[in-house]
Amino acid sequence: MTSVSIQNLDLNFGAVNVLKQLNLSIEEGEFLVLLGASGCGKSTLLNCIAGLLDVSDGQIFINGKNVTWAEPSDRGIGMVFQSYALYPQMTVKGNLSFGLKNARLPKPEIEERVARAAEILQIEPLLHRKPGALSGGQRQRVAIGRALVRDVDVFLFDEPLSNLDAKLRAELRVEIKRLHQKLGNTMIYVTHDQVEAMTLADRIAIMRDGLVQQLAGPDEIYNRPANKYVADFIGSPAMNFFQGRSTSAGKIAIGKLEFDLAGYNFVNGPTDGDVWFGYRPEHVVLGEAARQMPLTVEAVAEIVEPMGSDTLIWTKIEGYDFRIRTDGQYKVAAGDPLLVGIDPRFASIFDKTTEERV
Amino acid sequence: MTSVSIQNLDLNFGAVNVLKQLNLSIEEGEFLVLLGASGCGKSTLLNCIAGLLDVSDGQIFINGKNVTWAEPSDRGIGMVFQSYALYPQMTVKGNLSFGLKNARLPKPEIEERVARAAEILQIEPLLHRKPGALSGGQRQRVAIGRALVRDVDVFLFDEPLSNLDAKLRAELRVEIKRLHQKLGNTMIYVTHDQVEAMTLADRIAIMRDGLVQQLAGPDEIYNRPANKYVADFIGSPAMNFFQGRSTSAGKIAIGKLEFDLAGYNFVNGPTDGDVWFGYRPEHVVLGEAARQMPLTVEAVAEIVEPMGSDTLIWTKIEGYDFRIRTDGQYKVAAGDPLLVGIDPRFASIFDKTTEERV
Amino acid sequence: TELEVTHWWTSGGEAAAVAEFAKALNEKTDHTWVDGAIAGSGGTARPIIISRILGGDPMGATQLNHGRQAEELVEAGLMLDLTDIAEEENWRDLVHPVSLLDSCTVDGRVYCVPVNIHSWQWLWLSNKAFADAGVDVPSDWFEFVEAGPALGEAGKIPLAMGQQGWQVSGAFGVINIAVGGPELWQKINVDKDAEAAASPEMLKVFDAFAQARLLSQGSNVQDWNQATNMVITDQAGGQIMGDWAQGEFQVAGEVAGEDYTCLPGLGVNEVISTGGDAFYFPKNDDPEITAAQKELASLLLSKEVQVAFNLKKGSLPVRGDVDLEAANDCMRKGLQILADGNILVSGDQVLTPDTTSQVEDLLAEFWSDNSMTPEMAQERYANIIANAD
Amino acid sequence: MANNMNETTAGVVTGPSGPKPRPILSPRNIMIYGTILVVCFYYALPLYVMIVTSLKGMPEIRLGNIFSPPVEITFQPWVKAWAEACTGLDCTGLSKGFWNSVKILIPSATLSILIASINGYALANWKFKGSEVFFTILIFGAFVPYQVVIYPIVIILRELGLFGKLPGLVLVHVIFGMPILTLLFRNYFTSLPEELFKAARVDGAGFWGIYFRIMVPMSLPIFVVALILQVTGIWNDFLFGVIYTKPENYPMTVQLNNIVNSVQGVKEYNVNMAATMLTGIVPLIIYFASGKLFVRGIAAGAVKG
Amino acid sequence: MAGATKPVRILRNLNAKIAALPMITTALVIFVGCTIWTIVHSFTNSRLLPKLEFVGFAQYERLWSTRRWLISIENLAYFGIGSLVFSLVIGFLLAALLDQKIRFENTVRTIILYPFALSFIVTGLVWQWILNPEFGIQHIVRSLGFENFVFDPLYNPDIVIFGVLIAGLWQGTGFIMVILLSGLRGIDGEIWKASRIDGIPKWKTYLFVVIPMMRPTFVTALVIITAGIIKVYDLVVAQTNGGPGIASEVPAKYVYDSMFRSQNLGQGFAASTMMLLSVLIVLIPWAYLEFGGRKNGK
Ligand SMILES: Nc1ncnc2c1ncn2[C@@H]1O[C@H](COP(=O)(O)OP(=O)(O)OP(=O)(O)O)[C@@H](O)[C@H]1O
Ligand SMILES: Nc1ncnc2c1ncn2[C@@H]1O[C@H](COP(=O)(O)OP(=O)(O)OP(=O)(O)O)[C@@H](O)[C@H]1O
Ligand SMILES: [Mg+2]
Ligand SMILES: [Mg+2]
Repeated sequence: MTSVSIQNLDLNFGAVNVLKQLNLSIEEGEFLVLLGASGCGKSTLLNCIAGLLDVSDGQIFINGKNVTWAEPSDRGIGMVFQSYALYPQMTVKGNLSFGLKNARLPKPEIEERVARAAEILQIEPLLHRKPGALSGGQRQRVAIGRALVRDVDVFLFDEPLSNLDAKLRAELRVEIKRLHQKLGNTMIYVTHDQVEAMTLADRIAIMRDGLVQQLAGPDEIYNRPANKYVADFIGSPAMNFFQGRSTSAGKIAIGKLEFDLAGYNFVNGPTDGDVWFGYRPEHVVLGEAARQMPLTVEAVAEIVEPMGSDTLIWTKIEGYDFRIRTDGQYKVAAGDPLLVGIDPRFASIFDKTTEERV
Repeated sequence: MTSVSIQNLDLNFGAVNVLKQLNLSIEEGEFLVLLGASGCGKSTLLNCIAGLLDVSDGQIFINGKNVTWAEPSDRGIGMVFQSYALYPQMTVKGNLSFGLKNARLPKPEIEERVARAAEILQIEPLLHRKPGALSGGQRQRVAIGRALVRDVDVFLFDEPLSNLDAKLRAELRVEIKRLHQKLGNTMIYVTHDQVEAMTLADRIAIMRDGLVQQLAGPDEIYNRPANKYVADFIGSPAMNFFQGRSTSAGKIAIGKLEFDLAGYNFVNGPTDGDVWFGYRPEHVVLGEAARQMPLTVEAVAEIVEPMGSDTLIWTKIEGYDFRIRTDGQYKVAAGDPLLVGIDPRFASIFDKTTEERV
Repeated sequence: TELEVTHWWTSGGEAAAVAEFAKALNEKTDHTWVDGAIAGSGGTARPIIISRILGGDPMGATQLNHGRQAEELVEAGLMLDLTDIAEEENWRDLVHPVSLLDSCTVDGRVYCVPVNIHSWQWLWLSNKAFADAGVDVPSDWFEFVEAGPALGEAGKIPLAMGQQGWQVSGAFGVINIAVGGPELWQKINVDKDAEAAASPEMLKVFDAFAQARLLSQGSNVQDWNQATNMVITDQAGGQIMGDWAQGEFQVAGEVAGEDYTCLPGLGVNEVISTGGDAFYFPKNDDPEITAAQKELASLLLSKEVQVAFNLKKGSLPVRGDVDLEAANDCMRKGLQILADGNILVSGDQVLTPDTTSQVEDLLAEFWSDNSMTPEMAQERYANIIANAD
Repeated sequence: MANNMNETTAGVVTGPSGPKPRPILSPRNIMIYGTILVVCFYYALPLYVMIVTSLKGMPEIRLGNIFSPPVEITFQPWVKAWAEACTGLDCTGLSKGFWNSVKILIPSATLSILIASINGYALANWKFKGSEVFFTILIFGAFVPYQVVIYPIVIILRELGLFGKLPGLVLVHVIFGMPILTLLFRNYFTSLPEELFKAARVDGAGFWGIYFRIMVPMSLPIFVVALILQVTGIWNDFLFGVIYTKPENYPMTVQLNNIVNSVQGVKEYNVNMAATMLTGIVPLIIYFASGKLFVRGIAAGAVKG
Repeated sequence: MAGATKPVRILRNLNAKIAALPMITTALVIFVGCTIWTIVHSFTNSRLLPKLEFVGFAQYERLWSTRRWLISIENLAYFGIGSLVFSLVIGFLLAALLDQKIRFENTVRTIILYPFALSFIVTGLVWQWILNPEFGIQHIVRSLGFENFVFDPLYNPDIVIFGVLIAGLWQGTGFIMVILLSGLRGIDGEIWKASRIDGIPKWKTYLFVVIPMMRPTFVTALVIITAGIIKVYDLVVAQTNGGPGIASEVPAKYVYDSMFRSQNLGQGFAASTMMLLSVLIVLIPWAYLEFGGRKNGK
C-alpha cells in the first residue's frame, strides 16, 4: 500500500520555482532516502510533506488521505531535524511529552508512551536531564524519540546526522537502521551523504534542481545510474569519464583505444553515436590480472594516496584524468608503471547529448 | 636538516594546560600531518609555531633559528586557515600582495611574485575579483597563494579543506599534494580527516590532549598503531576490539575462542597478560577462503550496509560487536550466516592496562 | 570688555527690567552686557551659576538672592571684594534699609550689590473677577476667604497658585506673617525656635494655609506668571505673590486700583520683608574684567538705573533717596510701609538653602496632597526648624 | 481542518489541491492588523500632535482640541521657535542652540567613535594582562549613575581648565560614550573571524595596519550603529549640557527647555511644539535615513554579545 | 635576529596598550577614582564646597529620614517595576506581533522605534502637553460628551509617576522591541517547525519554548532598562519637574537638587552613593551569572 504519495507538486518561493511538478510515491514501511546536492530542494520537499510549507500546486496524500491542507500535527508524521530542535529549557521527558500533553492525552498514556520510546532508544537514564547536558548523539536520539512517542505513520528526517562527527555518525546510522527494522514505519530521510544514502535506503531518490533524477534501489543507482549526473554524483572517488564513439556493432572508440562492449547491459541495444564512457575507480583491475580484461591499458601512477584500507592512484589515460581505487595492501609509488584492466560489464555508458544511459 | 624543531613546549590558557612538554622535530621538505580529535591542541600547536600564541614554556626553532619570541611575520612561515581568512575588501591581488607591501618590497618584485603564485595556482583570471565573488575552492587557492608569495620555508595549514564539500575536498587534496611535490617546502598540516592525513602525509603525528601519541609514516600508523587510542582513532569503520588473554607461548584466548598468534609481529615477544585484540574490518576474510585462516568463526550478519564500492556487515563475535568491510560485489543480506576468517598477522594487540602495543 | 551676566529673569516684566541694566551698561560705559538668562526659577538657575563659579569659568556678574546662598562662595574666596567702592560711594548711607547691605557683608567686607527690594507680602486681586461673582473686592485675607465660594460659583478659581515649591512656600511665609504675626515669624525663622513652630498659634497659620489650598483647587499652572496671568485674565480671584507680579500687570497694560487691587501683608499685618535680588561678582584673573565688574557694581546702584529698573520690575529701589514719581498705586503702598519701617528680613537671609528647600519640599507636598492635615505638616515643619542651623 | 481530509484514492485529483486558501480577512489577520493599527496609532500620536499643534495659531489652540488638524496653517511658530523665541533678553530662538549642538556633536561623535573602536579592537584582538579588568570596570561604568560622578568631573574639568568650554563637554561625552560603544565594538570585532587577524599578523601587519587596513573596512555596520547612537545620544543630552557648559554654548535641548520654561504671559504651545520638533529633527532624520541598518547593527552588536 | 631572548613584558603589545590608554584612564580616573571620591565625601558635611570634615553616617541618617528621598525611592520603585514589566511585556508582544510575517513590517517598526531617537526632554514636553487636562486627552474625551471623565495623571500626586511612566514607555519600548525581535529572529527556525509538528499552539510555543530560549536577549534588555531607570532624570524634569508637590521626585533629581539647589553636597553624595549601591545590587548578581556562570558551565 502506498504510504506517502506526492502528485504534481509545485513549490515556489516568490518567483523561484524550487519543486517542479514532482511526483513520488512511497510504499508503506519503505525507507526512502532523498539524496542530492545542496540547494536541490530536499528540505523543501520534506517540509511540504510535513505541512510546514504551503504547496503552490499539486497534492499530497498520506495513508490515502489527502493532507494537502492539513495542519502538520494532523498528518500523522514525525520529523527529526538537523539541529535536533529540542526545547532547551525542558528535560528530555518534557521534550518527549510536550506534544502529547498538548493533545490532552491522559497522563498514564503519556507516561507509557514516553517510557516505551525511552526504552527503544535507550535514553531512560537521561530522562531528567536537559538537552544542554546531552552529547550530540544523545540529543539526536531524543529528537527521534519525540517523533516516536507520537505514534506516527511516517518519519521524516532532515539530515539528522550531519552535525555529528564521523564516528558518531556511523554509529547512529546503524541505530536508525535498526530502528527501522524494528518499527517498520515509512521513513523519508534527507541527506547529502552518499554513505548514509547507500547504507540506509530501500530506495534512493536522487534529486537535482527540484526534479527527481532517478528513483531506485541503492544497488541499481550505484551500478546502473540512469544518467551521467547520477553516475557522477554517486561514488567516491567519482566515476572516471571518457568521451567516445559507440557503434551499433557494440564497439566503442576512445581516442586511440578501441574495444568491444561485450557483456555491457544496454538499455535499448547498441547504437551509433557520441557517448560518455564511465568507469568506477574501484572496478579497475591492476597488475597481471589486468591482462585477462577486455581492455588493458598501460599507464603511469602520478599520485598515490594510501588511505590505509585502500589506496587511490591518480593516472592519465588518453589524456583523461583517471582514478583507480585499489586494496590498501597494493604497493605502488608515484611514477610506477601500471597495467590497468577495464571490464565493460561494470561500465556505464551515456548518450553525449541527452546524458541518459544507453 | 631539521626545518622546524619544538622543544618542551608548554602552553596554558589560564589554568588549562593545553600543550604539555611537547617535542617535535620536522625535517626539511617533509609533509607532516597533525591528526587528532577536536580540542586536542592541534590548532594551538600550529599557532605557537606561527607565533600567534605566546608559549608558556619551551622553545621553537625554525631553520635553526630560535624564533620563540619572534613576530609571526619574521619567522619565515606562511599559514593557510580553515575559513580561508581572505581580506574581504581587497581583491585577490590585494590579498596576495598585502604581506609583501607590509614588508616594503619594491613594486616590480611584488608584481613578479604575485604573478608567479597566480600562475602556479592557476588563479590569474581571478586576480581582480574580490573574495566574495570566488568559489570555495578558488578561495582556498588564494589563501595558499598568500603563503606562496611570501617565499617562506614552512607552510602551516590549519584544516584548510574542512569547509569544502567532499568532492572539492578530494580535488584540492590532490592539488596540495602536487604543490608539495613541486615546491618541496616543509609543510605542517592540521586535520581531523583521516583520509587527508593518510593520503598527504610523509609522517603523521597523532595528538591527544596536548600530547603526541605516535609519530610515524601513514603506513605504520595504520598497520602498527602504537597504542589502542591510535588504533581506534585511525580507520573507518573503526577497528574491532576483543578483550583476551595472551600467553607467553604466543597464544591468545578470547572468550571460548583460542588460537595461535603465529605471524604476529610482537614488539617485545609474547608475554602473559590481559590484552586487547584489535582487528580491522577490512582485513576480515569471508566465505570459503576463511577456512584457510588461522582463526575461523561462524557468525550471523545483523545489519548489512551496502555502500556501492564496499559493503559493511555488522555482526557479533563472542558478544563483541564486530564490523566487517568487504567488497561491494559481495552479496549478503541481514540474517545470513557468515564464515569469518581472521589472520593474526594483520591484528594489533595492546596491553590491557597500559594500552600500549605489545 | 564683554561682561556676561547671568540671572533668571525671564518672564515678560523681568526681562524688560533687566534690559534696563543692559542698556545702562552698554550706553554709559564702554563695556557690553552679554545676557546669560537661565530659564526656570532660581532653583534651576542657581545650580548652574554655582557650578560655573566652582568650575572655574566664572561669569562677569550674576544675580543671586543675597543672604546665605552665597555665603560659602564668599568664604571660599570666589567672590570679588567690593568694599573699596562701597566705601568710596558710601553705600552704607545710600542703601535703605541698611539690612540689605548687611546681607552682602561678610566679616565686614562687602561682596554684593543689592539692586531692589522684593517683598512677598502681597495679595493681588482681580477686580473684575469679584465683580463677576457679585461680591466686593475684599480688603483683607479673611474677606477673601469668605468670598471664595462666590467666586467658585461664578466659575472662577478663588486663588491662583503655581505648582512650584518656592511659590507655595513663599505664600506660606506671607500667611505666616499675616495670620501669625511678625513676632512669631521672627521666632521661628530667625531664632529657629522649634517650640514656636509647634505652637498652637502656628497651627492657625497652617489651618489658614490649608484653607488657601482649598481655595486653589483647579489651579494647575506651573509658573508663577501663568498664575498671575489667571488673575490678569480674570479667571482667578487672586494670587499671593511677591511684588514682581506687578511687572506682569504692567506688561499686560492693567492699571492698579482699576483693574486690579493689591493688598500688602494680605491686608492684615502691613509688614513687608525686605528680601531682594543682589548681584555678585565672581573673582576673575583678568584685571580688565575686574575693572568692568566694579563699574557695573556702582552702576547698578546709581539713581537712574535704580529708578528705571524698579519701575519695570515692580519692586522697590534700594536707595532711600530716589523719587518714584512714576510709581503706581501699589508701589506707593510699598514705599509707604518701607518708610514706616514695618520691615522684616527675608527668609533667604536667615535660612540656609538647605533648610529652605526642605521647607519648600514639605509645603509643596502639603499643597499637592489634600490628605495631609495641618497637624501633620506642622509636626514636620517644627522638625525641620529644630534641625536648621 | 478535519473536513479537508477527504478520503481519496491516490492518483485522482480530488479534494484539496494547491495552496491552502487563506482569506485576507481571517480572524487572525483582523486581530493582528487591528492590533498593529492601534499600536501605530499610539506611537505616532505624539508626533502628530506635535506637528499639528506647531502649525496652529494660539487662538485655535485655546479653542480646539489638540488632535484636530489646523484650520489655518501657519508657519509663524516655527519661525519664532527657530529665530525669535526669547530666553531672557536673548531672542535668537533655537538657532544658536542648533549650531552649538552641531559644534558639540561633530567632535564628540567623531572622537568617541574613534576612541571606542580602537579600544574595542584592542580588547578583542590584542588582549594584554589586565585588559579584561579595565574593560569590566568600564562596563560597570556604563551603569554608574551619572550623579555619582558629576561633581568630581566638575573638579577635574576645572583643573584641566576646560570647564564651560566646548572641549570640556566633548571630553565628557567621549567619557560617557565610551563604555557602551567599547562594548559594542568589542563584541563586533570579536565576532569577526579571528583567523583574519591572524592572517594579517602573519602577513606582517602591525597594530595600526590591521586596524586601518583590515578591521575598519569590514566594520561599516557597527560604525553606523555607533554613529547613530552617538548622534542621538549627544544631540539629546540635557544633563551634561546644563552642567558643563555656559549659556553661550548651550546645546539645543537646554535651550529648548529654557524657551519652554520662559513663559511670557501665556504658554505658547505652538511655539513650544515647533521648538520641540526642531530639536528632534536631527536625530529623527538620522534615524529615518538609516532605518534598517540601525536595527541590523543593534542585532549584531547588542544581542550577540 | 630578534626573538632569541624573551622581550620585556610591558613592551609586548605596546601599541595595544597605548591605544587602550584612554580606556584605562577613563576606567581608573572616572569610574573608579570619581566614584571613590564621591563615596568618601558622602561621609562629610560638605555644603556648597567639598570639604573633608567627616560626620560619619549623619548624611545617610538624614537621607533616610527625609520624606522627599523616601518618595523618590518609592517612585523609582514604581517607575522601575513598571518600566521593567511593561517594557518587557509590551516589547515582547510587539516583537512577536512583528514576527508574524506581516506586511509593512519596516514601516511599523519604524513607527514604533522613532521615539527612541527623541530626547527625554522632547518626550516629556510632548506628553506633558498630551496629558494636560485642559487641552489633552481629558479635554477631548470630555468634549465627546463624557463630562466626568478624569484623566490628569500629571496633576494627581497619587498617580503622577504613572504619567511619567507612560511617556517613558513610549520612548523606550521600541528599542526593547528591536532587541527582542532580533533575539526572536535568532531562534532556530527548526524549533518552530518542531513545535508545529507537535501540534503546539503558537502562544504556547512562545511561552514555554521561545521565551525560555531567549534568556540572554532578555538579560540584555533587562540590563539596558535597569541602567536607564536609575538614570531617569531628564524626563521628570521636562514633564513634571518633580511635581505636583514632590510627588514625582526621583533619586537622580534628589541628588542634583541636593548638590546644587540645597547646596548640601554631602547629602547629594550620600544619595548618589545609595544609587550606586542599588545599581550594584542589580548588577553584581547579573555579572556573576553572566560571566562567572559562563566560565564554569561553558
Ligand atoms: N525561504 C526561502 N525563500 C526563498 N528561497 C528558498 C527558501 N528556502 C529555500 N530556498 C531555496 O530553495 C532551494 C532549495 O532549498 P532546500 O533547502 O530545499 O535545499 P536542500 O536540498 O535541503 O539543501 P541542503 O542540502 O543545503 O539542505 C534553494 O535554492 C534555496 O535557496
Ligand atoms: N583562547 C582560548 N582560551 C582558552 N582555552 C582555549 C583557547 N583556545 C583553545 N582553547 C582550548 O584548548 C584546547 C585545544 O584547542 P585547539 O583549538 O588547539 O584544538 P584543535 O585540536 O585545533 O581542535 P579542532 O579540531 O576542533 O580545531 C581546547 O580544549 C580548547 O578548548
Ligand atoms: Mg536542507
Ligand atoms: Mg583547530
